[in-house]
Amino acid sequence: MTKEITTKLLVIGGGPGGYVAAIRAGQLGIPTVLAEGASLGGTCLNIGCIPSKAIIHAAEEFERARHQAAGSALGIRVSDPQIDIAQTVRWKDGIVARLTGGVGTLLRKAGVQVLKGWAQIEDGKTATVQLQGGESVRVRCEHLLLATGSEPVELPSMPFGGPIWSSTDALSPDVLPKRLVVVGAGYIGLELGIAYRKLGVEVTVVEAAQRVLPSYDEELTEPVLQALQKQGVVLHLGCSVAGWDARHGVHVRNARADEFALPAERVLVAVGRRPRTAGFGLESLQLDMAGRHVAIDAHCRTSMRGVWAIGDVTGEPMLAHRAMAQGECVAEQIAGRNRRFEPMAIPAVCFTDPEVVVVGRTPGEARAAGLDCIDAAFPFAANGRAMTLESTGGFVRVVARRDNHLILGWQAVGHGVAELAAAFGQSIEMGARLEDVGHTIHAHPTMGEAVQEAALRALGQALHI
Amino acid sequence: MTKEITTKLLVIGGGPGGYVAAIRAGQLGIPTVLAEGASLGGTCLNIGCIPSKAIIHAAEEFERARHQAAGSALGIRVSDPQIDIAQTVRWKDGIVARLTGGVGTLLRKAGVQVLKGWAQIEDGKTATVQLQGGESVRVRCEHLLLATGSEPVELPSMPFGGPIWSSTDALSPDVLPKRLVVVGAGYIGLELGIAYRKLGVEVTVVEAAQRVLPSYDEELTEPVLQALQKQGVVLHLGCSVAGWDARHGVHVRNARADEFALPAERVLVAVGRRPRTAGFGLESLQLDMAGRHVAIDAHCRTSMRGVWAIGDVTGEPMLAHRAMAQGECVAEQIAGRNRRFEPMAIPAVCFTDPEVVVVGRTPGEARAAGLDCIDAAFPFAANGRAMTLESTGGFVRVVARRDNHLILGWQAVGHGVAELAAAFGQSIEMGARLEDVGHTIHAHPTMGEAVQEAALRALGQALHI
Amino acid sequence: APRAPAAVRKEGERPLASPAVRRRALDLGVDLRRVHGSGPAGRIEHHDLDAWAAGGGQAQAGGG
Ligand SMILES: Cc1cc2nc3c(=O)[nH]c(=O)nc-3n(C[C@H](O)[C@H](O)[C@H](O)COP(=O)(O)OP(=O)(O)OC[C@H]3O[C@@H](n4cnc5c(N)ncnc54)[C@H](O)[C@@H]3O)c2cc1C
Ligand SMILES: Cc1cc2nc3c(=O)[nH]c(=O)nc-3n(C[C@H](O)[C@H](O)[C@H](O)COP(=O)(O)OP(=O)(O)OC[C@H]3O[C@@H](n4cnc5c(N)ncnc54)[C@H](O)[C@@H]3O)c2cc1C
Repeated sequence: MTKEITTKLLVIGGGPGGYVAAIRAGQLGIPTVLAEGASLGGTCLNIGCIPSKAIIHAAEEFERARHQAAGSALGIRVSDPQIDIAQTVRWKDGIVARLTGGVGTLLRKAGVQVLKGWAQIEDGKTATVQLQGGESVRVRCEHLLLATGSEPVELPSMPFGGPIWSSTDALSPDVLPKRLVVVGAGYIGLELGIAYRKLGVEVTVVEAAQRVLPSYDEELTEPVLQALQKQGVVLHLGCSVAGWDARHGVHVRNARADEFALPAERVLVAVGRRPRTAGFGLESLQLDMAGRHVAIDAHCRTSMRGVWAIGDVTGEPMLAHRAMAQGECVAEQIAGRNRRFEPMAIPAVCFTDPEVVVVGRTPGEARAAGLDCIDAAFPFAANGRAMTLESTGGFVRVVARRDNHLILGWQAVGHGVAELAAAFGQSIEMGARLEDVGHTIHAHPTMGEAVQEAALRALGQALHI
Repeated sequence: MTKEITTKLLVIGGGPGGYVAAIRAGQLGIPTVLAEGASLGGTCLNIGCIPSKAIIHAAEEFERARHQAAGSALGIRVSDPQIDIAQTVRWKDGIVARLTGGVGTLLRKAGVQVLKGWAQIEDGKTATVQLQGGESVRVRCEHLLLATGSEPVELPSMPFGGPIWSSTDALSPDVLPKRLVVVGAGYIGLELGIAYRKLGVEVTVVEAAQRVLPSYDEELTEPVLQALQKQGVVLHLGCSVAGWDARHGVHVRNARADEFALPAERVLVAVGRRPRTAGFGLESLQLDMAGRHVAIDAHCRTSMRGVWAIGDVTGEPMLAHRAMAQGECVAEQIAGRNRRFEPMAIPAVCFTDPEVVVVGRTPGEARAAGLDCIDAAFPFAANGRAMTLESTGGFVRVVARRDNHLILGWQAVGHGVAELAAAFGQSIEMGARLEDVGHTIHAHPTMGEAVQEAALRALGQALHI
Repeated sequence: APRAPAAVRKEGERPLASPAVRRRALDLGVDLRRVHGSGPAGRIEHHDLDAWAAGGGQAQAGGG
C-alpha cells in the first residue's frame, strides 16, 4: 500500500548537501521531507571525510609509536607497538554513529520528516520512497532537491568485490593486508595509501599521470612526493592497470607498454567518483546535463522549474563543504530570499602527510586567467613552531595581483595546515590585500606566522628569511 | 681600551623586539648596531616561547605513549614507555641553536652590526658595550631603542637557585623530580606544570587567586580546569606560599590562614615577569615610567626625544609577537615613515592542554566598555574533525556588536586552537562582521568549521547544533 | 550629495565585496556590479552600499 504525503520541499539524499538543505529549510519554516536510502550523513559521514580522517589519525598515532620504538630524537622509547585494526574500526564506527545520530537529531529539531528509503522520481513534483519496512510513500512537492551525491568509479578490468577495494572497503578493512596496491594518486588514494603505509602495510601506488596529486601544481606536491618516498611508499607513475589475478596481483603497463605484475593481497581502486544520476528515475526528468553531472546555474537550479540540485551530483569540486553551502543557498531561496552560490573561493584540503590546502587561485591559474600577479612562499623550515612540532617540511604560498595587492589565492603544504584554511578562506572572501595580512599581528609561536611572512615576502618585507 | 663607533640606531637587547627592529632597520638602509649581552633571540628563543613549546610537545608525545601503554580506544598498544629527559633537553637545545643561529644570519644579511656584550647607558645618545672578550665599545647613536625585555619575578621567601626553579631552569631540567610544586597558575606555570605532569611527575599547583589562568574568564578556563583534574594535577587555589625547606617542602597558607606543607624535590616559581629596567644605567635617562615599565606613546617613543622602547620592558601584554610588531613599527619610523602601533587586537595563546586563545574583547570586556554585544559559542563536541582527533573538549566563542554585527573578539579553548588565531586576528583587523565569517565556506572536516558555526550561531543560524 | 562614479571594472570581473556586503546587496536587490567601491582595491564597503541604496534605488531598478 502506498501512503501519499504532500510537502513544500522534498530532498533526495541525506548527505551533507541534502541534510544541511533540509535543516536550514526546517529552520526557515518550510515543510520539508528528506529521503535517504542508506544512512543519514551520506558519503561524508559514513564512508568519506569523517571515517577517512579517523583512520588517518589512528595510522598517524601508530606510526609515531613505531617511530618511538625505533628511537626518537625526543628521547622517548617504547617497545613492541601493535595495532588491533578491528578495534580501530570499532572506534571509527563509534564516531560515525555519533555523528549520523546527531544529524538525525538536528533534522528532528528542525521539524524535517525523514523517510528512510530509496526515492524513485516520477516527475518534477513527485517521487515514491520505498521504505525500509516494505511500505512506500508517494511524496508530492513544490520543490524537488536532488542531493544524491556520487559513487566510486569502478575499473572494468577490476570490479569492486573481494580483494578489490573501493574507498568504502578500505575504511572498514577486514584485515591489514601485507601488501596493498593503490590505483590512483588523487587525494583519496594518497590519503588512504599513506594511512595504510603508516599502519605497517607495504604500499605501492600506480598512477596514470606523471605526478602524484596531478590536479595540484608541482611545487605544492613536491613535499608530498618527498614524504611518500621517505615513508617507503613505492610509486609507479605514468602507468596504467590492466587487470588483476590472485596469483600475480595487479597487472601494470608502463609508458613503454612493458607489462609487469605487482603482487598484492588487496587493491584499492581510487580512480575518481561519478555523480549518482542513474537508477532512481532521474532520466525521466530529461534535465540538462553537463557531462556526467546535472547542470545547474548560479542559483543551483536545474533546467526544470522547481527542481534544484546540489553537491556531488552537480560535479566538481566534489567536496562536502561545497555541498553544504549549496544546500543552505537553496533552502533560503525556497524561503523566498534572494541568494546565489557564488563564493570567491572553495577550499580544498588533502589530508595527506604533509597536508595540502588550496584556496583560491594558484600562480599558474592566475596567470592563465591573464592576471599580472606576484607570488611568494615562506617555508616552515624557518618557522619556530614547526620546529618544536618536528614538522618543518612544506610552506605557505600567497598569490596576489601586482597592481593593488589583492590576494587571489593561498596554498600551503605541511603538517596540520588544514587549520590554516579558515584564515585563507576568510581573507579571500573579505577582499584582503597583502598589507592586510602582513600587518596583522599573528600569534607567536604558531605555524600561522608563516601566513603573515608569506604576505610580507610578497611585499619584499619578509623578516624571518 | 674603548673603541668608539657612531651609528644611526643602537638597539639594546636582541630578543624578538630588538632583533626584528634591527633587521627591519637594516633592510631599510639604516646603519644599525645591536647589543646583546646573553644570546640572540632573547627570552623568546632561548628560555621562553620556543623551548617551552618544544618541551610541551615532547611531554605530549610521552603522555600519548603512556596512554597507549594503558590501552587506547584506537586499538594501539605499546609497552614500557620511557623518556630520557637529558636527550629531550638536547633535542630542545638543538632547536634553540638553529633558531638563534638563524637570527644571527638574518641580522648579518640585513647589514646589522651585532655587539655581543652588555650595554651600559650613558645618556640618550651614548652607551658602552662590554664585549665578551673584555674590550668595550662606546656607541654613539641618533636613536636609542630599549628592548631589554623582562625577567622572572622572585619570591623573597624562595629565591631562585638549587631546588627553586625559575621557568628557565624548568626548561633545562637536571632531573625529572618525583614531585614538583608550581607556584602560580598563570600561563607559564600551567604550560610547564601540565608538561611535567605529562612527563610523569606529580604536580601540585598553588595559586593565590580562586581560579587557574585568573586573567581569563571562567567559561574559557573551565575546560582547562577539567583537564587539569583529569590529568591528576593537584590544585591549591586561594593559597599563598610562605617558604620552603628541604625537609617539608613548600609551606602553604590557605584563605583560613591554615598552614600546611607540600613536599617537593623541585619548586617552579612562576609568579610573573618584571620589565628589565635596572643595572644598565637606564635610570640615568630619567624616563617617565608607568609603574615598573617604561612608558611609551602610540609611536613607541619614550619621554626622551630619540629614545624608543618596545617589548616586555614596556609592560603588558608581554608577548613576543607584540614586541616584534613594535620593533617593525620603530624601524620604519626611523626610516622616516609615519607609523603608529595601534593594532585592533593582539592575540594571546596559552599552550596548555587544552590550548586557550584570546583575540580582541571577551564578552565581559565588551560589556564593561559599554558595548551592546552578542556572543555565541560552538562546542568542539559537535565538530567532526575534533572527534577524529579525540579532542572534543572546548569551544570557539565570538563576540560582536549587536547593532552592526562587527566582530569584537574571538576566544577558543581546545586542542590545537592556537592555529585558529590567524583567522581570528585577521577577521578583527579586517573589520569583519558575523555574516562575513558565517558566509565564508570553511573546509570540511576541520576544527575551523567551529569558527563559522559560532558566527552563524550568534546570528541564530547555526546548522550543526 | 554627488554620487560616486560607477565602478570601473573589466568585463567579467567580479565586484569586490565581503560576504556580508554581498549578502546585504542580495537582500536589498542591489546589483553590486553597479556600485562604486571606495575601499582598498576598489572594494565595496557597507557605506558604499548604503549610499547606493539611499540615493540610487530608482536608477538601479530602472537601469536593470
Ligand atoms: C574516502 C573519501 C574521503 C573524502 N574526504 C573528503 C574530505 O576530507 N573533505 C571533503 O570536503 N570531502 C571529502 N569527500 C567527498 C565528500 O564525501 C562528498 O563531496 C560529499 O559527501 C558530497 O555530499 P552530497 O550531499 O552531495 O552527497 P553524498 O554525501 O554522496 O550523499 C548522497 C546521499 O544520497 C543518498 N541517495 C542517493 N540516491 C538516493 C535515492 N534515490 N533515494 C534516497 N537516497 C539517495 C545516498 O545514499 C547518500 O547518502 C570524501 C569522499 C570520500 C569517498
Ligand atoms: C617560559 C616562557 C614562555 C613564553 N611563551 C610565550 C609564548 O608562547 N608566546 C609569546 O608571545 N610570548 C611568550 N613568552 C614571552 C616572550 O618570551 C616575551 O614576551 C618576549 O621574549 C619579549 O621580547 P623582548 O624583545 O621584549 O625581550 P626579551 O626576549 O626578554 O629580550 C631582551 C634581551 O635583551 C637583552 N638585554 C637586556 N639588557 C641588556 C643590556 N643592558 N645589554 C645587552 N643586552 C641586554 C637580554 O639578554 C635579552 O636577550 C614566554 C616567556 C617565558 C619566560
